[in-house]
Amino acid sequence: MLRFFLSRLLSLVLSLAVASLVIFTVIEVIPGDPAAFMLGLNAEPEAVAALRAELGLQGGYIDRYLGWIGGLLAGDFGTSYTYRVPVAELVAARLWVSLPLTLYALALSTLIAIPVGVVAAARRGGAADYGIMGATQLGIAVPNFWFAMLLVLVFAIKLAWFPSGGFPGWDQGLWPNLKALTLPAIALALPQASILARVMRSSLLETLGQDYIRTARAKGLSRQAAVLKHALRNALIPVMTILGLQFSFLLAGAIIIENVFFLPGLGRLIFQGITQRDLIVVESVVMLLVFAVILVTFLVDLAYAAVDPRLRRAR
Amino acid sequence: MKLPGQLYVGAALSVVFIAAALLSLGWVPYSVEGMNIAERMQGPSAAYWLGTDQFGRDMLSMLMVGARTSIAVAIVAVGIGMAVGVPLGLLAAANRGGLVDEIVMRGNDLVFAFPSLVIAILITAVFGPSALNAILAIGIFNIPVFARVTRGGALSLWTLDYVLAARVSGKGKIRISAEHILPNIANLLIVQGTIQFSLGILAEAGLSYVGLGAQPPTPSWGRMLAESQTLISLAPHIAIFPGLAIVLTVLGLNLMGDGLRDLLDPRLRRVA
Amino acid sequence: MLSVEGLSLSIRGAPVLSEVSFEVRPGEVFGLVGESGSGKSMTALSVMRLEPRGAEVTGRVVFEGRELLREPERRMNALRGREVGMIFQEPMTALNPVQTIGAQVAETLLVHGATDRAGARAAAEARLARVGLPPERCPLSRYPHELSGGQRQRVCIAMAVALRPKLLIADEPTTALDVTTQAQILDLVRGLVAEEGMSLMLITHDLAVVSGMADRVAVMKDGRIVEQDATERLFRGRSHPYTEKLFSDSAHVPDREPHIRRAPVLEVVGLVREYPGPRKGLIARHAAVRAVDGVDLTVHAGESVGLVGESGCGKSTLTRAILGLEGLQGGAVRLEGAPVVAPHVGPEVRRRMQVVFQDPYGSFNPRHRVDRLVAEPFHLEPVPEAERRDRVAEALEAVGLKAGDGARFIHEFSGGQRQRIAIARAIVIRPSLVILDEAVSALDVSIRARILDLLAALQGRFRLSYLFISHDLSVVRAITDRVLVMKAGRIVEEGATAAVFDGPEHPYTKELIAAVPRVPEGWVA
Amino acid sequence: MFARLTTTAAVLALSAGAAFAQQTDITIGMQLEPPNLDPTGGAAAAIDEVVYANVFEGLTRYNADGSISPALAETWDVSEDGLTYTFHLRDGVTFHDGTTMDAEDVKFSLDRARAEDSTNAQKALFAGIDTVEVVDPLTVEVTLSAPNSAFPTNMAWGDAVIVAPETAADAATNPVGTGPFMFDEWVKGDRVELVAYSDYWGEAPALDSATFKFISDPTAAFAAMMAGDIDAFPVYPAPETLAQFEADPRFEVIVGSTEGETILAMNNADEVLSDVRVREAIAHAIDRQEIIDGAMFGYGTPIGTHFAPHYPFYVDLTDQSDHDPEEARALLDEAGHGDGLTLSLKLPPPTYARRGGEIIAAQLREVGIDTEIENLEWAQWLEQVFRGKDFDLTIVSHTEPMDINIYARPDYYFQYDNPEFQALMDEIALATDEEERAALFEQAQRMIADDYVNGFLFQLARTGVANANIEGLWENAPTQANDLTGVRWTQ
Repeated sequence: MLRFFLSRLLSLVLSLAVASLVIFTVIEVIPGDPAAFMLGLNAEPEAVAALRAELGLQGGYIDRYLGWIGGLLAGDFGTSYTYRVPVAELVAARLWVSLPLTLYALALSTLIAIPVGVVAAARRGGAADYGIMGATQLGIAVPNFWFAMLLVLVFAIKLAWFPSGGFPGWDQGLWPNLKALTLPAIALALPQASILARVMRSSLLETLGQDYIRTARAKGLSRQAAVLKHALRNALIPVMTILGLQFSFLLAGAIIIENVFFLPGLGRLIFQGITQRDLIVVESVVMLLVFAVILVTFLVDLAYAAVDPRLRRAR
Repeated sequence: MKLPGQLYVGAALSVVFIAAALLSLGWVPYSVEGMNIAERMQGPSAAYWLGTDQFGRDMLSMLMVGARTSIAVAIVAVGIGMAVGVPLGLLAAANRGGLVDEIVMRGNDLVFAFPSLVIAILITAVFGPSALNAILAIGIFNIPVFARVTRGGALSLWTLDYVLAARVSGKGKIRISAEHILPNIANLLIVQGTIQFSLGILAEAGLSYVGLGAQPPTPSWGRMLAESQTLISLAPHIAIFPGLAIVLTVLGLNLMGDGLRDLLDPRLRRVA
Repeated sequence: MLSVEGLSLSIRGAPVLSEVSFEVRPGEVFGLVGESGSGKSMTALSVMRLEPRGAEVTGRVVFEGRELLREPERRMNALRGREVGMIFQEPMTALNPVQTIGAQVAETLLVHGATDRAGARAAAEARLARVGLPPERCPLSRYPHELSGGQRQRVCIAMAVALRPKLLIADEPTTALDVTTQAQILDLVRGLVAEEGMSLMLITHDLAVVSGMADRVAVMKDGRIVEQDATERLFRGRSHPYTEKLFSDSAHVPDREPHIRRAPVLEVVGLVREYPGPRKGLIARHAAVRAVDGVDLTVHAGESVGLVGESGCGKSTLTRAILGLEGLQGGAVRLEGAPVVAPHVGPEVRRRMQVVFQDPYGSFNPRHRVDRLVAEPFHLEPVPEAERRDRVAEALEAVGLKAGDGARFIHEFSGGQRQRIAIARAIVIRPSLVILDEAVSALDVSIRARILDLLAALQGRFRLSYLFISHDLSVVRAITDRVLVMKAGRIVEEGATAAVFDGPEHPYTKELIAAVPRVPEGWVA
Repeated sequence: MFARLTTTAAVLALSAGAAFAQQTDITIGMQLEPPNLDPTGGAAAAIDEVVYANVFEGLTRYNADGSISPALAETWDVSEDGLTYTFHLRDGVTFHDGTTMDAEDVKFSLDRARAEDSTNAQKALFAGIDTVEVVDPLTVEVTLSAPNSAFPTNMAWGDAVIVAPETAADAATNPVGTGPFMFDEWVKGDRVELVAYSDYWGEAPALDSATFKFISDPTAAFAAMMAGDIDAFPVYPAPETLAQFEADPRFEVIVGSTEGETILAMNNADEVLSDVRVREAIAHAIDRQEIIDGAMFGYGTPIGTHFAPHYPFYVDLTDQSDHDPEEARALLDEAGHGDGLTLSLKLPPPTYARRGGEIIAAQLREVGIDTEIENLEWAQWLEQVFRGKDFDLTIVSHTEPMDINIYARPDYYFQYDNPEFQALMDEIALATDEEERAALFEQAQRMIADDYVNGFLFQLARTGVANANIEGLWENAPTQANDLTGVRWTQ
C-alpha cells in the first residue's frame, strides 16, 4: 500500500511541475497589457509605465516564473493586478460559491443517476430500460446553458420560485443560498446525471454476467439480493472514476452557468481575469484547478485500492 | 440482439442535418449575408418557415449554414483527436509498462487535468476567436480520450495468441499494431468517434455562446443561441430552433453511436 | 430423491435439451457424461431453475415430491443452497473478488436464516476446515485472489455444502484444475458425499473421472441421453454406437512409425529464466523468482518430445524462451545449431520453428481471411505471390480442409477445424520444429483423436519434429517418443515415454501418474 | 426643540402605519464590476458609477443637466489674467473616518494627481497647474501656467476628487471620502454596499443604504429586473427587451443621452483610407437609422459630427453624409476602387460594436466593400487598434465629455493630422467668452465633418430601467456616475 501511495504522490508532484510551466508559458504569450487596460483610452504612456512598475510586470520571464512559483509554494498566490487584493483571498471567496455548487450538482446527479442506472440494468430490454436510455440520451444532448435559460424563464421569472441568479453570501444563512444555487445545480447536474446513469447501467450489466452472481443464486440468494449484495458493490468501482472526473469538470466547467446565473464563482473569476488581463489571477486559479483535479484523481485511486482488495498488493 | 431501431433513428436524424449542411453549400432559401431590419423577429410563416432572427435573416437558412459550421468544427476536431490519439494509444499499449507507456499515460492525465473550457478561452485570447481556434481547442481535448480508448482496447489484444503467433512470424511491434491490433479495435474507435463528434458539436455551441467560436458573418448555432437569449420572451422561436437543432443532432449521433456499438460488439454477436 | 422426466429446453426456438429423463436415488452418485455442447450443464441449470433468460423449459423435475418447474421463485430460493447445492467449473471467477471467503461461506447460512452472525462464522470456519482449509493455514479474512484454483474450488464446495444439502450438483468441478489437485478434490467430494449421505450429480466429459466416482452413468449427445446404466455395466456393454465411439476416441493412440535421426534439431542447455520478485517497500525487492532453473532439453530430427508439468511449473515460460519471445538469464537455445537470441531473432532462424497454441478462438485475427492467416509466416520467407497461393492451398489440403476454404473467415469454422488451420499455418513454410503448446487440451475427445492422427501423419510426410507441451498425461503418453517431467522450474525425470509411464522413478512423477484417473482394468476390452 | 421632536415622531408613526415603511435601501444593477474603488487611480467608468458624488466629492461637481456647481469649494474667484483661482472651502466638512477636510487635503490631492509618477488616468486635466498654495485652512490658491476656462469643469471630473493623505494609499479597496454615503462592504464579483454617512456636511440623502450588483450577462440582467431582484439598472445592457419593460406598469424606462459619440473610426494613415473620397464613400454607404434600429432597437440619435447633440452649440450635419449608395459607388470608382475593396473591421466587446459591426458590414457589402470582422476583447482592442494602430475600420463610443479635442492629437488611433484644426483647438482653450466658444466649436464640427475623418453614427442613448416607484435618478450622463444623493422611493 505504501509503495502504491508514494509512486502516485511522485507522479502527482511531477504533473504539477509540468502543469505550472505550461500554464505560465501560455499566459505569458497573451497579447494585451493589464496596465493599459486599467488606465483606459486617454491614459498617458508614463502613467501606464508607472502602473506596470507598481504591479511588478517589468521583470524577465524566468525570474517572474520563479517569483510566482516561490510564492505558490509559500502559499502566497500574489496580488491581483485589477483588484489589488491578495489572490488567495479572492479565490477563497469564490471557492465558497464554486465548491458548494459543485457538490450540490454532484449530489443531485449521483442521487438520481445511481438508482436510475440500477433499475435500467435490472430491467434490461424492458420498457423502463428503453425509457431511461432515451431520457439519458436527451440529457446528454441538451446544451446546459440553453437548459439553464429555460429554467430561469420558467422558475425564476414566471413562477418566481427561485431567484434568477446572484449569490446572497453565506452570512445570510443556508436557505437563501441553497435556493440561489438550486437552478444552476440542476442545469449542471442534468448532463452529468445522464452520463453517470449510463455508466452505472453498463457497469452493472457487466457484473451481472459474472460467474459469482450465478454462484450467489445457487446459494439461495434471490435475484434482487444477488444484485444488491454482490453485483452493485463490484459495479460501483468504475463509477467512482467517473465521479472523480465529473467533480473536476464541474469545478471549472461551470463558467457558462456562472455567467447565466451571475454567480461569483471560480469560472467567472478566470473569465474576467482573462478579459481584464489579470494574469496573476488566471495563472494561480488555473494552477489551483489543475491541482484539485490531480488530487481528486489521486484520491479516487486510493479509494479504488480501499474498495477492491485485488489492488492492495502489499498485504 | 438489441433492437437496431436505435441505430436507424440515430442515423436518420444525423443524415437530415448532414444533408442540410451539404445542401446549404449550393442552395439556401434566403441569403444569410443580407439583412433587412424591417422583417426581423417574425414568427414562422409561409415565407419564412422558421421565422426570422433579430437582423431579419431567415432562420432556416441560418440553421442550414450553421449546421455546416458546427459539423465542420466537430469533424476536424475528432480528426485531430484520432490522428494524434490513436497512434499514441497503440504505441503505449505496444510498450506496455515501459517508459513510453508511462509518458503517454501521464501526459493524458495532465491534459485531462486542465479545465477544457478555460484552455479554450486562453487559446482564443492568444490567437483571437475564430472557427479554427475552436477546432484546435476541442481537438486537443479529444486526443487523450482517443489515446485512452485505443490503449485500453489494444492492451487486451496484446495478450491474445494470434498476436503471439505474429511475433513468432517475426513481425515487429509496429507491423503488428497496424495489421492486427488496429483493425480489431476499429469498431471501438467508430463508436467513440460518433460520441466525440456529438460532444464536439456541444463544445462548439458552448464556445460560440461565450463568443469564442466561429465569428460573424459565418453563422453558428452556438452564437445564434447566445444572441437570441435576451429575446427569449419577445421572440422565443429565435432561441428555441437553434437549441432544438443542437439537441436533435447530438441525440441522433449518440443514438447512432449506441446502435453501432451493439451492432459491432462481438460479445453480443456471439450470444445471438 | 430426484427424478427428471421428459425435460426439454429451447432458447429462442433452438432446441438444447430434448426429452431428458433420469433418476438420482438418495446417497447415489449419478454421472452425466458427454462432450461440450451436449447439454449436460444446461440439464443441471434447469434442475436448479437457473437457466438463462428467454429459455422455455417443459417436462417434469420432481425433487423429494415437489414439482420444481412449478415452484414459485420464493420457494426455489429457499431450496437452493439448503437442499440442493451446486459447484461450477471455473473456480477462478466463481467467487466475489471483493468479499472475504469467510463472509461468502457464512452468507449461505445467513441467507437461509440458519443461525445468527456469530453462529454463521463458526459454521463457516468448521466447513472450511472440513474441506481442507483450516483457519490457521487459510484464515477466513483472506480474499479469493490470494488463493490457488484448487483452494478456491474448496471454498465453493464449503459454500455448497454449508447447510448439508440432500443433493449436490457438480458441473465439471475439476476440468480447470491440475491432475494432482483434481485427484484431491474428487477424493474430498467422494468423502463428503459418503460421510453426509448426500446424493451427487457429477457432470464431466472425462470417462476416467466418472468411472472412479459414479454408481450410475448416463451418456448425453446433442441434448439427448443416448444410454444410461450402472457404471460398470455401461462401460462393459457400451450398447449405443456413440458410447462406443466415445470410448475408442478417448483411449485412441495414433499409429506412428517414428524414424528418429541422430541430428539434434533443438538444443536447450542450462536455460535459466528469472522474474524480478515482488517489491518490498519503495526500492528493495524480494529475491528474484526463478521460473526456469537450468533446464536441458534436446529434440532430435523426426522425434516427438513431450514436456509435462502442472500449471505454474514454468513450462510456458520455457516455451516463450525457446520461441525467442523473451530474453534469458542463463544458458542457451540452439535451433539446428543456430543460436536463438531474443528478442531480435533473424528470419532464417525463425523460419525453422513454428508454434500451435491452445485456444482455437484466440489464435486468429477475426478480420483476416484464412488464406491470409495461413500465409502469415511467409513474412519470414519472401516468396512470389503465385507460389505462396499454391503452398497455402497445399497446406490446407494437407490438414484435411479444402483449398477453397482460404476465402472464408475464421468464425465460419468449428474448434477442431480451427486447430487444423493453425497447424496448416505452422507447417506452410516447412519448419523443422513445431512446438505444440497445449494444442489439443481445449478439444473434445473425438476431435482430439482426429487431430492427433493428423499430427502423426504430417510428421512422417514433412519429416517434422514436435515439442509437445501439456498438462494432460494421457495425450502425451499417446503421441510422444520421449517425455520430460517438469516441476518448479526443473526437469525432475526424463526418458522414453513408455518407460517413464510404466516405471516412474522420481516421487513427483509417481504421484503425478498415480493421480491420473483411469478406467478400472478389464472394464474396457 | 420639543415641538420638532413630536413632529418627527408623528411622521414616523404615520409612515409606519402606511402599507409598508418608506423603503430606504436600493439595489442598483451595473454591467461591469469596477476593478477598484479609487477614481484617481483608474479610468474604468464603473469606478465613478459607484463612488462619484456618493462616496467622493471634488471641489466642484456635475449636475444632472451637465452644468457645474460648487461642491467642497463654496465659492471661487478668478484673477483678471485667468491664471489664478482662489477656492474658498466649506467649513465643518469631515471625511468618513471623522478627520476634517481642509486646504491641506486639497493641495495633497492636486499635487498627487499631477506628480511625475502619478497613475491618474486623466493626468492631462492637471497638466496646466503651475503651483498650489495653502492660504489658510479654508482657502487654496491654484496658479495655472496658461489660462484655461474649462479648469472649474475639469475639477468636477471623477479623477479630481479630494482624498486625505492618510487614506489615499488604500482607497482602491477601502475608499474614504467626504460624500453622503460611506463604503460598507465589497464582495468581489458580486456587489458593493454603501451606507449613509451620519455627519455628512450637506443635506442628508433619502436612502440609508445602497447595493451595487454586477451583472454582465444581458439575459441575467433582464431576468434579474423582471424577477425584481434589482430595483434600478441605470445603464441597461439589453435594449431589445425595453419594449417589455415599457409595457409593464411596475417599471419605468428612462431614456437619456450620454456623452458617447459612437463612430466608425477609419485609419486615416492607411494608404487606401487616406483618400477623402474613399472615406466619404464609406460615410454615404452607411444608413444610420438602420443601425440604430437593428443594433440598439431604436434608442440613439444620429450624429453627423463628433459632438453630443444635447449641447446648445451642436450642429446637425447628418445630411452631409446621408445614406446614398449610388454616390458611394461613384466615389469609389473615382478613387479607383471600382472592382471592390477589402478592409478589416475590428470590433470591441460592447453590443453596439458587435451588432452595429454586422449591420455595417452588410451595408458596406452593398457598395462593394468587403469587410473581415474580428471580434476582440478590450485588452486586445487597446493593444492592436488603440496603441498599435493596426486596423482599417473599428467601431467605438467615446464617452468622455467634450472630447472633440482628440481630433487635434495626430498620434490618436485614427491618426487625423490637420494643423488648421489643431490651431482652432488652441484658440478655443483661450476663449473665455461663451458666444466666441460656441462659434469656434461650430467651426470645428464642420471641419471634421467636411474631412469625413470618421463615419459619425449616433449618440449612445442612456437606456435605464427602474422600478416605477423610484424618482431622482439621472436621465442623461454628463459624466459617468450614479448620483444617489437625490434618489428616493415615492411609496
